[in-house]
Amino acid sequence: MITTKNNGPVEVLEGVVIRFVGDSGDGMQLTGTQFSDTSAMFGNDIATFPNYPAEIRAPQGSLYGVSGFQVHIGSVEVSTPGDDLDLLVAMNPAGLKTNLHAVKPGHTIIVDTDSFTKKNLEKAKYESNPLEDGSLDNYSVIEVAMTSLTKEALKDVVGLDNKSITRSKNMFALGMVYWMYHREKDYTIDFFNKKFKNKPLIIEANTKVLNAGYFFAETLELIPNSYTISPAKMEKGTYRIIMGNAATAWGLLAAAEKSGLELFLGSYPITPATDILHELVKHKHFGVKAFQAEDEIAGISSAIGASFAGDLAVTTTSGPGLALKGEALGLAMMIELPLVVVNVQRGGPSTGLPTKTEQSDLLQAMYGRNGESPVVVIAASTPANCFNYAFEAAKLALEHMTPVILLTDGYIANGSAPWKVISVKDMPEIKTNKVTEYSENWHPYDRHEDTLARDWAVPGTPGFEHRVGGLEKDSITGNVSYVPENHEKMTHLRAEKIKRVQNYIPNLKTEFATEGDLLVVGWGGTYGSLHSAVKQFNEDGNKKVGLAHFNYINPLPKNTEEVLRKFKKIIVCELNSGQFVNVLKMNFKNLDIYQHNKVQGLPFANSELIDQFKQLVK
Amino acid sequence: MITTKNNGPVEVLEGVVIRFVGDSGDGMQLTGTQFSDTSAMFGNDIATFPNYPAEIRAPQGSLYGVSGFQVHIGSVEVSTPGDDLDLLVAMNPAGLKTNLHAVKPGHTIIVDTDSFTKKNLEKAKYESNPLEDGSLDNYSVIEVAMTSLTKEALKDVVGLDNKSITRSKNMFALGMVYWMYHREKDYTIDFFNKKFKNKPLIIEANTKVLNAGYFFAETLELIPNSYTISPAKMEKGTYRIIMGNAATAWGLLAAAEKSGLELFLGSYPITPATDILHELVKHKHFGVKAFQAEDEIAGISSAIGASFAGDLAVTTTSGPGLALKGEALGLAMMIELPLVVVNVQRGGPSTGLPTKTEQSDLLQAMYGRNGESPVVVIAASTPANCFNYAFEAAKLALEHMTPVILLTDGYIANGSAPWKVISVKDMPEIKTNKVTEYSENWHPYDRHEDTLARDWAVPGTPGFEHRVGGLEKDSITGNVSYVPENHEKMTHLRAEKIKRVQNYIPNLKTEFATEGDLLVVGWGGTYGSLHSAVKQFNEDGNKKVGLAHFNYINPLPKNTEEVLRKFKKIIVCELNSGQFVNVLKMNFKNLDIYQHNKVQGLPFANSELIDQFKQLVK
Amino acid sequence: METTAEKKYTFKDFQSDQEVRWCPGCDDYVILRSMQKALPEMGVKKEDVVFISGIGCSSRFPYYMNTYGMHSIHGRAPGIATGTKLANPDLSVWVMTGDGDSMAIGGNHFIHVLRRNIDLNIVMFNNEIYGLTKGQFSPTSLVGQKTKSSPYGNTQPPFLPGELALGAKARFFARIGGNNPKDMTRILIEAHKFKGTSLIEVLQNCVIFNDGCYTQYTDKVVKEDKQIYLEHGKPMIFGKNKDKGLVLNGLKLEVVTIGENGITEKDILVHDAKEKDPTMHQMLVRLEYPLATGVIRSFNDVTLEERENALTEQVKANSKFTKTDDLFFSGETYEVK
Amino acid sequence: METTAEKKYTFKDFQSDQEVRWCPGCDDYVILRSMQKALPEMGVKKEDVVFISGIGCSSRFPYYMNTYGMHSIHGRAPGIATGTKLANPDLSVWVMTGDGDSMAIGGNHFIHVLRRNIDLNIVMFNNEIYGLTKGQFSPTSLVGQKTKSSPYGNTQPPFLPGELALGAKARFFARIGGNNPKDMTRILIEAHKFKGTSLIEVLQNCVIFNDGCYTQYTDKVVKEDKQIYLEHGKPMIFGKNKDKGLVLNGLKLEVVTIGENGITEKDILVHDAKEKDPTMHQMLVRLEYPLATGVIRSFNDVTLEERENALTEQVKANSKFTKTDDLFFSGETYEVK
Ligand SMILES: Cc1ncc(C[n+]2csc(CCOP(=O)(O)OP(=O)(O)O)c2C)c(N)n1
Ligand SMILES: Cc1ncc(C[n+]2csc(CCOP(=O)(O)OP(=O)(O)O)c2C)c(N)n1
Ligand code: SF4
Ligand code: SF4
Ligand SMILES: [Mg+2]
Ligand SMILES: [Mg+2]
Repeated sequence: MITTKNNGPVEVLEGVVIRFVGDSGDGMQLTGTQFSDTSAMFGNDIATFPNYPAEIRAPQGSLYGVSGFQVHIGSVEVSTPGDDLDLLVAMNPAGLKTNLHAVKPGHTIIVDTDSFTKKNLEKAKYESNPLEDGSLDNYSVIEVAMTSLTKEALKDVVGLDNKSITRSKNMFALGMVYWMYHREKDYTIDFFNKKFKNKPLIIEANTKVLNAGYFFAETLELIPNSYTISPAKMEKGTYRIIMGNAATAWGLLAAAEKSGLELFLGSYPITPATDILHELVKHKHFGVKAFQAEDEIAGISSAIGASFAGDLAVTTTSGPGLALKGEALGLAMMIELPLVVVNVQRGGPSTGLPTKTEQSDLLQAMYGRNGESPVVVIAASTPANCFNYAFEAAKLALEHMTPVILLTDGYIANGSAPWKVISVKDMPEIKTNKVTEYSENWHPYDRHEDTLARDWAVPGTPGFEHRVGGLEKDSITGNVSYVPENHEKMTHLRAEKIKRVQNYIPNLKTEFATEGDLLVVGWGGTYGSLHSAVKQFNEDGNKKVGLAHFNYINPLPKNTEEVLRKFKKIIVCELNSGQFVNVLKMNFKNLDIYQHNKVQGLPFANSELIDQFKQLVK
Repeated sequence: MITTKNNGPVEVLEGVVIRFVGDSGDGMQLTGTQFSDTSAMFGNDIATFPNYPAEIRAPQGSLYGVSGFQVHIGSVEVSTPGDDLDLLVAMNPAGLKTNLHAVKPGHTIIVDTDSFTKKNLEKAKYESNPLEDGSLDNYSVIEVAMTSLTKEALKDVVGLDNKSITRSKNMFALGMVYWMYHREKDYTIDFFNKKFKNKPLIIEANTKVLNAGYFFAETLELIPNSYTISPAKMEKGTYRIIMGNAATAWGLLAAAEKSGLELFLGSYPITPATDILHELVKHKHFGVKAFQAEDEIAGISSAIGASFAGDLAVTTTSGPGLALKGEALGLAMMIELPLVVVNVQRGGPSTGLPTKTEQSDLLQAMYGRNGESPVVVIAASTPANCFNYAFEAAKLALEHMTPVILLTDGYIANGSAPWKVISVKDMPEIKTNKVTEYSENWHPYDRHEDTLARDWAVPGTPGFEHRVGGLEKDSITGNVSYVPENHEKMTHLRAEKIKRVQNYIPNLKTEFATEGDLLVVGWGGTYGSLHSAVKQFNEDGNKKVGLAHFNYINPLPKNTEEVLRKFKKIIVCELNSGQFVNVLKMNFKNLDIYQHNKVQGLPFANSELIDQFKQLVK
Repeated sequence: METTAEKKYTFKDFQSDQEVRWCPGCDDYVILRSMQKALPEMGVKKEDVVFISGIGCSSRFPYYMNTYGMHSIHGRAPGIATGTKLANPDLSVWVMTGDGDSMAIGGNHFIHVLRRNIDLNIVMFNNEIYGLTKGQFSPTSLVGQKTKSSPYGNTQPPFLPGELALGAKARFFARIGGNNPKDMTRILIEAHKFKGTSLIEVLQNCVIFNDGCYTQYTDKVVKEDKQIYLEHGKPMIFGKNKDKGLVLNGLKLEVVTIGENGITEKDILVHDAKEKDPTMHQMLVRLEYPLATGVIRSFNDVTLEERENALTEQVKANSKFTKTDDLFFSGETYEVK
Repeated sequence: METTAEKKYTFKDFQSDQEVRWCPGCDDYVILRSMQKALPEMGVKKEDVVFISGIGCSSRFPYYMNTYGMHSIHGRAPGIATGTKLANPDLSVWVMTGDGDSMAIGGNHFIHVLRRNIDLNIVMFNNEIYGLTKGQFSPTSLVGQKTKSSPYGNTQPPFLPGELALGAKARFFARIGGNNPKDMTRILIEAHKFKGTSLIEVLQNCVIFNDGCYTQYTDKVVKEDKQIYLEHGKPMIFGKNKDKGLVLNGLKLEVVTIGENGITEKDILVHDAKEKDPTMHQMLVRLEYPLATGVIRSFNDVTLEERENALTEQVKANSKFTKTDDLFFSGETYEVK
């Protein structure tokens, strides 16, 4: 989204949204990453979102083969990759066709005219050439023969094959955009030098083309509808750009180090969760045991076994995989072992829309098991705080001896943003329930008064030999018990144990308003969209609207009811058909609750949210 | 429960509750069945409940090896196997020890004194002999040396081995009870003649012992605290005693015949659902294809495959198995194929209490899948109406092209009661959505306006060749579609299709009162307990209390809200920690809802319910 | 058994209207084309053909066939196909699956369908990688193989699909290179003819994530010297100039050269695919030089549906029940008047 | 590897306080007792021993052992045990499972644990029936077997556990009668010593639902004539009066009588359990007369944890990261001032 002071096109902007689109082979992801990294270095706040085709390598020029990368850079806090585009860079007709709708009227489009061949136009299902038929009249289109210009720029680099030449045209585009937004080229050139250390030719080529694009823009004095974006006022410190999935992996690494445990991951690949596995397998230097299992059930089973043996045990998956883990998760809950289950939500149901985002696994996380089997459920809300909530999931699992489900989604998992790097020593302590010194009449199901957690007596520790299992067990000895009253007692204990987690999690905070006519409620990955929408809504001088965004879902923060009752109306916004709203209805009577739901595999758009708010506060 | 006009012990009773208990080897199940069948023949209404030990063959005389069978016979409608006992027949000390608590003070206990040996008393963990230490003073204990008397009775039956002799002592007990309650012996003697056709010795022995017991009681003029129970006023017709699981199996057989389809069952054994498989494998004569799969996932997968090919497809399981089927169930929902999933609930979570009853899989049935994946959920409420709801599940699945989950539980699945046999021709029609004649521009996802069901075009039918799958699909062609709006449209269509089932199910009816101070709400297998409790509560001259018992859970009956709003207070009684109550809260605002929950693996007791009601209506 | 088609089809009849979306150069195209060519030869009606797949690049297959098909969920195709075949034995049911789909998450259904010997055909696209999820090691990836999920090299020793299948009692097993449409087409037809579960392992090259994993065997140049194409009743001879053969030495298969030290064609083993005892078939499956391709095992055995149908007929013959009413009103009923 | 115990245990040390609840006469008692006798011989510390089971009569086993144990869920014990062993390689981890638990619902984990060769011991109680659920046919039940779920006879051909295991690359496989505690104890100890996944199939009689299914082999009277007890390096001789032996005829094993037509002990095959090539082991597993018992295969191979540890050491040696901070602050960071 664009937070212009007003909507005039030639104002100084606090932010711009740029999208690079082209063929899977055109290197759009690289181009986008370079632009966002450079901007971050420059001090802008950024948010990015990649958009791959579902197919591995779709045919060149096809509509479904378009790959895109969106960057939102701002001089003020940026909380989403943005909705409407200030600049679209389209390397081919298919890219233009599939992305034009997102460009703000009157704003800029850069196209590689060389790619607008008859063949490519057909592949993009264009009857006529949009560059000629006037269909782009209300945009400012910059037509550049990038391919030829790239060839030209490289004509006297000897020994360079044609493939490498055409493949570097994305750098021409990047060069242009760098000039238009007053970015430095250095960072990217350094990058070439590192990345292609042993390929001097490629370094030379890319550098040449980048410069060519840059100077080309300069000579043409290409001016976008927006000038430079000054650095954002961001907290002092060391930053890095991080993707949500990597942040999740790193949060788990930090938790393992903090708790003095070894990290065990049992996982089976599934989009969009696989990158967490990809990240953790790299870190054998930290003694991480990342085990790729034969299926999801073996993934969680191995994690349960590792937890039984005293590791910080994790299993990662996405919706369909969580469904398969339900029974085993019930076992972990029953034997009260610490376990972190990360579910990166995707478009459902069934195989659904694997590469798209959604929030439709919340009730599955709550109830997707047989019997009364409560577990802790929390959700991360930004790419960067995936780090914090992964850490928190581990902390809660270990300190309360319970499985914890961490919900993220494809949107924040694949999105990236600046992360203020934190040292592990500055993270909160984690006190496990491990026992080492056996003392008489210890029992496996003795509980700590405060948390109701039981001891963690792991194999290898003398004296504590004991058996656990999925059958109901005596509330103290842990032996199998069919006694009716004991079963009821255990059922209540297991519920109460989760309830008590309330005493260890922060209270719910509202933003923008603590009372008033309307409270916007969200949870998980929609934070960015909701935050910027509510912010804008309030700035536009409407009635005050508050935002309460939940990261803790089961149990809910202690003060939840209190917070909710301070507002006349509540609107719960979710990327599903309404799941968290049901959790609230189960828990709190007589609230005046409305809901806004979107199930398109896409994040919320600013405009749609604001329309909703308007309807509720006239 | 006993519905005495008043509580005096020597009144003529409308019903009695008798429990036979002994070693797994003592034939208590047979004894109980004989008594209940005989009583049914005599015209009593009955309800029975067996209680096996969890172990296959527990050591003789051990406490956990006790096997019991409870019979409730009445001259008025009987809706549960009853709570407190009028008569306990205990074949050994362990049986007495584990069942005494259930006997109504002042009522009768028959024991086999021969079994009260030192060894058996120890095994039953008795410090002293209860027959001597006065601990049975406020019961009328009838001490009979059954074993000796049995031996005596058989002394001149030549060629009979000792094992057979002692094993027939249960018939001595049965004989006594027959006399006490004025039952005919004939039915049981016929039974011997059929059952042991080729073992004349056994027939002779059992008959002799049965008579011996009968005459023994006669000569001693053993009088229980209750006289004969006159026939119940039951609807005219042909009856048989049926167990819930068998009724479920038969309901499916009826549905297959009625719909003209072949019945396919894909299942993996699990307590307490396995008897449905056991029943259906018998019926190859009806062309039933009962496939025992390698696991639950293969069970439901094979059923999906059979449904795709045009069979009436069913999968049966219990809690942990349902958890495993979640992902595949989502596929069936996504490709919109008819499928019946029977879940016989048991004590959870995890392996829990496999042989005990519970209602804790309701929310799993609703939400135990990834993404937004609504299916129809219904529940049977008595052993006999398992037949009707199994039939209904098949009808709804076939007519609405959707998976339907039928919830029963261990209590009604193993319980038995008289079933008024109905001829298939008197069952409602079932119209499938099968298509045979291909016509131009047919599409796999065209829908019927009324139900929104799609056509069922099965392989082998020319012209309709098409592909289905778990990825989101175009709302008409069924081709894979990543279009955002289409995904939202399909999500809504799938939800609306289930909602529309409301138009094809009966309205919710209340019993005892249609408005007033308190409405008792229940669902599924607790009907018997709730019905008799509310009945008695009203009879006891309290404020009028209504009962609304749900068999349809998703969607809820159309008039649900209307019915609920007619009462000032609502109490939802469930054998879980409160699940259906949450479904109501999600759906209806501002109801004054209370709840009564029991999680002991046991059904409700009359008394506990009535206490609850009392508290709410003073 | 499916009734044969009067109408003669061409491969076009089996092409669906869906754009094929595999990577350019992927062997999956070869399998698709071979199947579309084989089907008309089988003389089965289009409407009687069903393709059921799980999830994976390979599992996109059904979308491209103009027959009945289901793109189901990961690993479950064998279970689903079992239900489809039991429900309607007249159908020609094909399971299209990948090495991960069939032997990772689907491993249990895979071994059980083979054990039961129901009349299905399974085509396994073995590219020794998880393609759709962009390149993690699979149960057939080699030790040391570097993939996205094994950056330092895979530590899990692989299955040999044929070895696992025979251990699970497979009656029919064939292996063929993904770049060999001619023989592939023949084998698909043989698999169709075979009554019982037939498994075809295609050595399928994934140009993106595991390119060249089979070149040592399948490369046009070395192919004839590195592979032996087995045919029932034919001697086990291979090599560009058909001069190499296999002989048995104790319990080991040895390569000999015909003509050299007195070896004549008569000394060469003759392939018996129909033998019940799988010992030789297992040895062939494990052979590394030459790599055995073609139909390695094809043992005729009773199928599950034959057993089931026989029982059903027998029970029907001896039962007094024809309608459910017969059952409902039988035995221990009583009248309330 | 687990450190050895100073303290000498007796079988009593391994008995838990729980009443054993199997049916009187069940072979499970024999296995329990054999295990309790074998453990003291292994010289492993009590606290280092872990028993993990699934669900079934057999899976009640851990409750009766005074060690660490988990009675988990149906079929998943191999997966759980894998995690336990990877988390702490010093533990002696035992999977106690039934024919249904391991090869029906647990089939996938069963074949994969064998493939990976992690150092676990698996004891399969094969009674060819589902005991705990009161008698349905299992993946090892015979065709025609009448059970609660196959009243007209089972139509699904069985797995041969050893055949399936070897197909899944099992390095160690042993088979023993459920009524033979002496040899069972020895085999348990051998399995423990073996580095890698060891599988022991116990021919376990279920007195209630499948009584006598093995009497033809295990009955005291016929035992020695119907079984051959294999030992590495020893000739394959059996029979009451040790006069029968096995020889190879082509690819078939034949029974010969020593002394008859010129056969001497030298002609008898010598058992090589350590051979890498499984051909002979597979033939032995399939042999019906005599039934092969004892350790049939025991091939030493690298274990998964050895490969994993080696890699980890190597990576640690070459990595600049020791603490997570090193990673967090490495590479592309930038300062906001
Ligand atoms: C339940 C579930 N788990 C995981 C996945 C993710 N997934 C899809 S395909 C696949 C593996 C594909 O490998 P393979 O079967 O070899 O097929 P290929 O793509 O190589 O042809 C995985 C792990 C999924 N779709 N569903
Ligand atoms: C998920 C799940 N499915 C099914 C069951 C029911 N079940 C328990 S044990 C068992 C089979 C036991 O057979 P086996 O493994 O051979 O053990 P045995 O009792 O014969 O020793 C089954 C089907 C279960 N407990 N959990
Ligand atoms: S990723 Fe590999 S297997 Fe998948 S389509 Fe591309 S080349 Fe084929
Ligand atoms: S049922 Fe069979 S296996 Fe189970 S305990 Fe009894 S005898 Fe043993
Ligand atoms: Mg693959
Ligand atoms: Mg068994």
